[in-house]
Amino acid sequence: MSLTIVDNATCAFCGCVCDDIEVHADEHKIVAAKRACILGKAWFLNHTTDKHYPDALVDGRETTVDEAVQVAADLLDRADMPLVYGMSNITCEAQREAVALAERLGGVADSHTSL
Amino acid sequence: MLRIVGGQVYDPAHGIDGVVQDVCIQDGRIVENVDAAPTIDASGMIVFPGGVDVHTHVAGGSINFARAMTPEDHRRTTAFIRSQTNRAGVGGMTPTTFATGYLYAGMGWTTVNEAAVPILSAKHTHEELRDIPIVDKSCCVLLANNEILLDLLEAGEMERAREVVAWQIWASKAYGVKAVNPGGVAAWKYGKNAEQLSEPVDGYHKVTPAKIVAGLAQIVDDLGLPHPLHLHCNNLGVPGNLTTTLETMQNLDGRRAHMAHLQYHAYGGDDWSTMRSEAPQLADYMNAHRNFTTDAGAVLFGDTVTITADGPWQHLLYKLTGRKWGNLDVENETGCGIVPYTYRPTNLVNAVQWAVGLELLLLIDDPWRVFLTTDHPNGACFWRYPEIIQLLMCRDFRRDCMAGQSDKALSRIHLPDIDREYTLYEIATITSAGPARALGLPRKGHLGVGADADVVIYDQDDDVARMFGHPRYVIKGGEIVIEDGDIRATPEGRGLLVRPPHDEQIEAFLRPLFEDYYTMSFDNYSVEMERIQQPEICDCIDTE
Amino acid sequence: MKIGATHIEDTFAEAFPMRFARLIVTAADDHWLDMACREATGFATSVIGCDAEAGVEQLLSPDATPDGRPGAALLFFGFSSEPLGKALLARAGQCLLPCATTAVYDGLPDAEKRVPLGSHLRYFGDGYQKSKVIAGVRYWRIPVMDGEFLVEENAGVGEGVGGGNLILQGETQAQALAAARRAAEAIAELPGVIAPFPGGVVRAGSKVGSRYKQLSASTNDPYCPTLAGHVETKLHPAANCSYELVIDGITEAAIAHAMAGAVHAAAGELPAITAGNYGGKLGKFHFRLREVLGDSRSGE
Amino acid sequence: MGGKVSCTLGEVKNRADFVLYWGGNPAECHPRHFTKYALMPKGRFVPRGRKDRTMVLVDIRETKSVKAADIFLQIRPGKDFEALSILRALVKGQHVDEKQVAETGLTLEQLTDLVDRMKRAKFGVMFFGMGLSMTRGKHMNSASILTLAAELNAYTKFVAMPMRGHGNVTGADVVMRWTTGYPFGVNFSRGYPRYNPGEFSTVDLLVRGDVDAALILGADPGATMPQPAIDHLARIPTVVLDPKVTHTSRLARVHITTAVTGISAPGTGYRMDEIPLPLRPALRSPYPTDEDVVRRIHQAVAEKPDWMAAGGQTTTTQI
Amino acid sequence: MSAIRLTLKEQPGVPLETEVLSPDALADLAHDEIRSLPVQLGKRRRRLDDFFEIEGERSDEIEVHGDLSLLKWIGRGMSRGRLTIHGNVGMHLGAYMTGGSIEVHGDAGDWVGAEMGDGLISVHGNAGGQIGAAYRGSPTGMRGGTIVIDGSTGLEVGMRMKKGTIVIGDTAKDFAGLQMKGGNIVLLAGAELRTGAWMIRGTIISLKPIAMLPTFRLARSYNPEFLRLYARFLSGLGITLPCAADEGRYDLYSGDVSVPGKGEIFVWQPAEAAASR
Repeated sequence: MSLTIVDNATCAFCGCVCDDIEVHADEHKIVAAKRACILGKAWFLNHTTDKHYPDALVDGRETTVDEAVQVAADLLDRADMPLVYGMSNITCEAQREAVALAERLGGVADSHTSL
Repeated sequence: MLRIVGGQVYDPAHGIDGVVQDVCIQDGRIVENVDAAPTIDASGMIVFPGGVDVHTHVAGGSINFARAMTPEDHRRTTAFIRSQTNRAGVGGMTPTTFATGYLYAGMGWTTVNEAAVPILSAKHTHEELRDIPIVDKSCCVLLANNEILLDLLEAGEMERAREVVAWQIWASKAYGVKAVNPGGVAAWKYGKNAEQLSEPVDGYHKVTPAKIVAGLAQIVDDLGLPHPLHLHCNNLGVPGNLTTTLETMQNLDGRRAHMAHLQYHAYGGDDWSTMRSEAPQLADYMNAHRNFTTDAGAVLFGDTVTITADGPWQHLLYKLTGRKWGNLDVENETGCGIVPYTYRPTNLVNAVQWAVGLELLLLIDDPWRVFLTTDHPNGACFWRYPEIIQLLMCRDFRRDCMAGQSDKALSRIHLPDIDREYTLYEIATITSAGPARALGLPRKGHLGVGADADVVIYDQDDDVARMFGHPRYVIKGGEIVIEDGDIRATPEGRGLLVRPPHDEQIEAFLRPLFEDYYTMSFDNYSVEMERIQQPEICDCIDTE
Repeated sequence: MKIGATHIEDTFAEAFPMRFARLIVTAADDHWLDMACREATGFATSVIGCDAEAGVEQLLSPDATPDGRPGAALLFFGFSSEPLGKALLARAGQCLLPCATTAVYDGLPDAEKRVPLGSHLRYFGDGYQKSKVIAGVRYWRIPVMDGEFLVEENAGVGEGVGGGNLILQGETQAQALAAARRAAEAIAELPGVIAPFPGGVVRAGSKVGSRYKQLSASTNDPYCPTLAGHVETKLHPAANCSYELVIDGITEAAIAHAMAGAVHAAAGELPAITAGNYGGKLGKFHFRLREVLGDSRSGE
Repeated sequence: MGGKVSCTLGEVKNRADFVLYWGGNPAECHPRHFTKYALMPKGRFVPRGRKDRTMVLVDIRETKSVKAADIFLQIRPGKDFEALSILRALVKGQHVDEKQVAETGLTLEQLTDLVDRMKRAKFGVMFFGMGLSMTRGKHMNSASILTLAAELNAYTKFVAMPMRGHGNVTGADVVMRWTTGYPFGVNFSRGYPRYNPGEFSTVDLLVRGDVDAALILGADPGATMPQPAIDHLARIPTVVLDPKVTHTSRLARVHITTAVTGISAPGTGYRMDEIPLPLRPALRSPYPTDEDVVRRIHQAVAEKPDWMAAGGQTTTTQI
Repeated sequence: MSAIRLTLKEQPGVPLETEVLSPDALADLAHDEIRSLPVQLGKRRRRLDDFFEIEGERSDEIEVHGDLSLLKWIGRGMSRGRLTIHGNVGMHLGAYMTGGSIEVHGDAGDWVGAEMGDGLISVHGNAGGQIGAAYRGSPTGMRGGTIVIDGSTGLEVGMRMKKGTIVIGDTAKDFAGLQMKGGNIVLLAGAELRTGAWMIRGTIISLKPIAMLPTFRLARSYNPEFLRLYARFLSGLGITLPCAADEGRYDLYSGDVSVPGKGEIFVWQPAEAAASR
């Protein structure tokens, strides 16, 4: 099986965001993360393409992303004061969408910084 | 398709001075004629090409740093409330990205040039530019304190320096090259400055500010960048700095340059108490040397926040004012300082600054070479441009504004003796046609066939500030975006770039240096093309 | 008219508009209050030669002072507010600021015209001074060696009257002096007036002008007993000595009231009481003795 | 009013001859901070790397980071603000009594020596961690060290920087600033951004019970927040987007599994010095990205009647 | 002119923003107009009478009854009249007010009288943090007026205040008088930590011993004259400030020398304690 090698991969585990990691991956998992620190290695090597988790859960019941998205939209839209919180372990692109959603919802957008 | 009929058209690029004629639009461009198009009846109205801002600070690490520093200002400004058309935001001294687009378009400006981008955080700048709706955007990359370049200049390797600059422009997806306080920011990294043009920069033996300026200007010309070197001189804001400014211009020896915010560089006197306007001297020099363009960097009284890559100046300002201070040095490249500031008519220095900006605009006789800016947000916020237009067009209004100033202040300025009043034609030149030409954007700043259909239509109004503050219609790329103060549409603007050719081998030279000097991987340094919204790569030109 | 044996001359005292300020001075105890008052109102007999005319208007009990300490109200008179303001600053700065334990407050809070007090004196604090606004009024706290000198930001200036007067004529110096002292003590009791001369009494009554051009006033020769042989004397034939009482007041009525009180205190044995004027040309206030005494005529 | 004076990490690498860590344990929490950025690397103007730098560590206990330090100052827990205040006073030549210093667990001699070293540095940097920013005093502790750095610029070049953790939390600050003008805790209920830490910050909102629905993404408050906050999340309809089924997912109404940022989801992340970096995923996720799911939720919401149409902001001035 | 009386009939589920509950907004309105005033429930615009029983009209005097803990911005920017609240009240009570008076028979939330210019606020219960403070980023907090909290308060009381008086009856949490620029804070029962931190100017008076920052220095003990005036002003609010020399003395601490500032903290030492030192 051929390995994908990503040079200059970025480790998004801690605030150092080191971007000189050489990641070796097969189809299924990351097998090496050169130059990563002990925390970074653990993080890179801890993920696989396996489906460990259901696509989505609604009230504990497994369901499709489509349905979960609809339910989420209903719940959030119905609220008078919804909260969009977290945004640490997501990309800036996702953060941008999250802020736009909070704005559309008329809610609060907040991150770990407020802790 | 759109036809604007019956308006008085001001199109200085074609010598059209208030002639009533139709303007036709198709597919986002001005065309000769359109059939059966919707019509705007502009009878009794004034038609201008969309405004072009040659020098502003609206996106990137510095302005975003300033946003976090000034929540009190966000609170006191009128907010943008989300609608089906527009995003929420706040205006004020450092408007949010969405608000920036709405505010610019709201007064008829359709192209802006972000004047200060470090390569290292250029991705960030472009992320923000993407979120500034409606207007088209270009940006200038900061190179006059780039240590890799300074090293090359020290070694006299001009050709390699040129290749590096070409690479850096494309890496940062910039449109032009900006020099800020050449050598001074590099020295600031150790708390020092570069005050003498011909003395070596701290840490170097041969490189002087003068050499950096001349070298970069030469490189920009050699590369054929459509916009000349965008130059923020040494000793910004310092009494007596006229000498430095004139020396810098002489040192350019006929090369092209755009002298940014000259207002901050036209002072006489020895210290703050003797500071005076030397605008006439500088204007004379500008009038006699056609290789330069400039923008005013005009000051208006009131609150603002000063943001500049000129770190040493900002530390001085912090010490002078005792206000908040932000500083962000960028490895090997540049820095940035942020200090909130209030310009007061009762403050002698501020009164002189206010006059100098207007004096330059009034004394430089060719409106094609001096443009309206406030160096937003440094001199004032860009959304106050209509106030400056009023000051330029109405001598009596200027006199009224000076009525309250002290004799001491009046003795330091020349404005009371200047009678010139701008015409609408000249206003169209300094706000649109001129800056478009200086930026080298052939489809901007005019209403000729083939131009981008960026058009602004004003109701005629004796109150000049009101007229320019509230256009009747603003059309961007053929689409009505503002009508009677309402935001009608918020299309994405384009990203304007240049791609000067460079030797691919230069990466092999840069890579090891980069690994020594920087903390980011070389391969992650360049801005990916996908980050540029609606990119448009503009042609380089023959500057011979 | 007569009160007892005393002939009250049918004439008037001629008085002028003046500006005045009232300072409330407090101190830790009566002793230091007394010191403060004496210093602050010293050398303040007549604006002919002093920067102000000043005196203690009345003593205040602790519950009547702003800081609950023993205090006094001092009145200062001048011809216009600018020199008066200067005099106040000089006196507060040189007499009250150095005086142990004192504090100085304005006694005319409703006056529109204000002159600086603490706002100037604060510079003595060399940057260590502090201000406090309490119930809408700004006070300055100037650090001094016994703590802080507390002084109000500014003082009000009112329009008052200066130059109310009486001339008491006695058969002997002892008789005249005793009467003058009784009169002065009567005035001292009254609010709204001061008698700025030493002990409230002046022996060097003056007339306008002099044969020496450098002087604007000179001795009131018609009332000098020793000159009766040289000049047209105005002394009562039985009089061999006279004393003048000069009264400055915050209103016309206060002066009239004080003059009446003084006449009643002094009259009885004296041959005559008169008042000084310049023929009515110089001052707009004319206190006719008989009118001033009007409501006490029943005592005739 | 003080300030915030910072730089990118490369400036530290190239120039810093004085490096101080306050309330953090980089050796274990940011392992490459020493080696890649701040302490070990040879820089342009510190050619001998570690040898050209003085490293000071201020913390309440001996951690693994102590080994890397030239000077370790063990401060009494909860006395950071006091110690920083004393340093600010000493920098300006103000007198501080020996016995007043004692409560910090440090001596006047130690702090005077520290100030001398700071002033002698050519380029000094102070990094501060959660041991400073999350202990009693919180934002004022951070403000103290930032102000100290700003004030030191009267004597030499100095900067300060928080040791941000949590992956791309810096990116969240940056993005919120340009989109809303504020770095976090932004309320849109009146149709425009409003900011007031303490009022619109999550723990406060949850503990007070001020919100009636929540979307949690890129965080697991169910594992980290105080119990009353978690209780409220369980009471209200909560939606979780996360690569794993988390503690929070278990008390949520909706959980959607998403790709892992940087592993199987591409995009941009910000380093603690606000430098953006591209994330280059090595794996292909079977799950959609957070970006994608949020956008889909947004689309679904946008299809519903707009609450703004029924009247949002009720006055023309900001509240 | 009898009072307008409002009684909360329905607890909002999320915070309700009711800046319209102010004499300036209500005094000139007829009953129906008052009922239809807009209030903001989270993101939704509602009517005042959705939440309140309302009696009366056209009055400068307003009485509000009920547990208003979730109601924010009551009395915002008010310039006149009298507002009486029987019950607890939420954040930003009387923020930006410039005149009139507010009395709360209950507890109040954070930001009471934030950035107020003048007027009087009395809270007979406890209150939250940032009383009379500056909002984030603002250079200046309260610029005048008086706030009296009978009970305890949260963090940052009087942050960046410039003028006026804040009296706290029970303990104040950390950072009372933070970055204070002027005015007076009277702590009748002392405070927790870091009182007067970053003080530039202004006066804090504590009648109980408090923990002092190491950057405050004991000057001396004395009985300041100005406190005698101030005591008289406070007595008008029903507050007794000891100032007679036979009752004790004040220890004066100066600071914060980290700024360096010219602030002062007076700590009362009753006579017997003063004698025993």
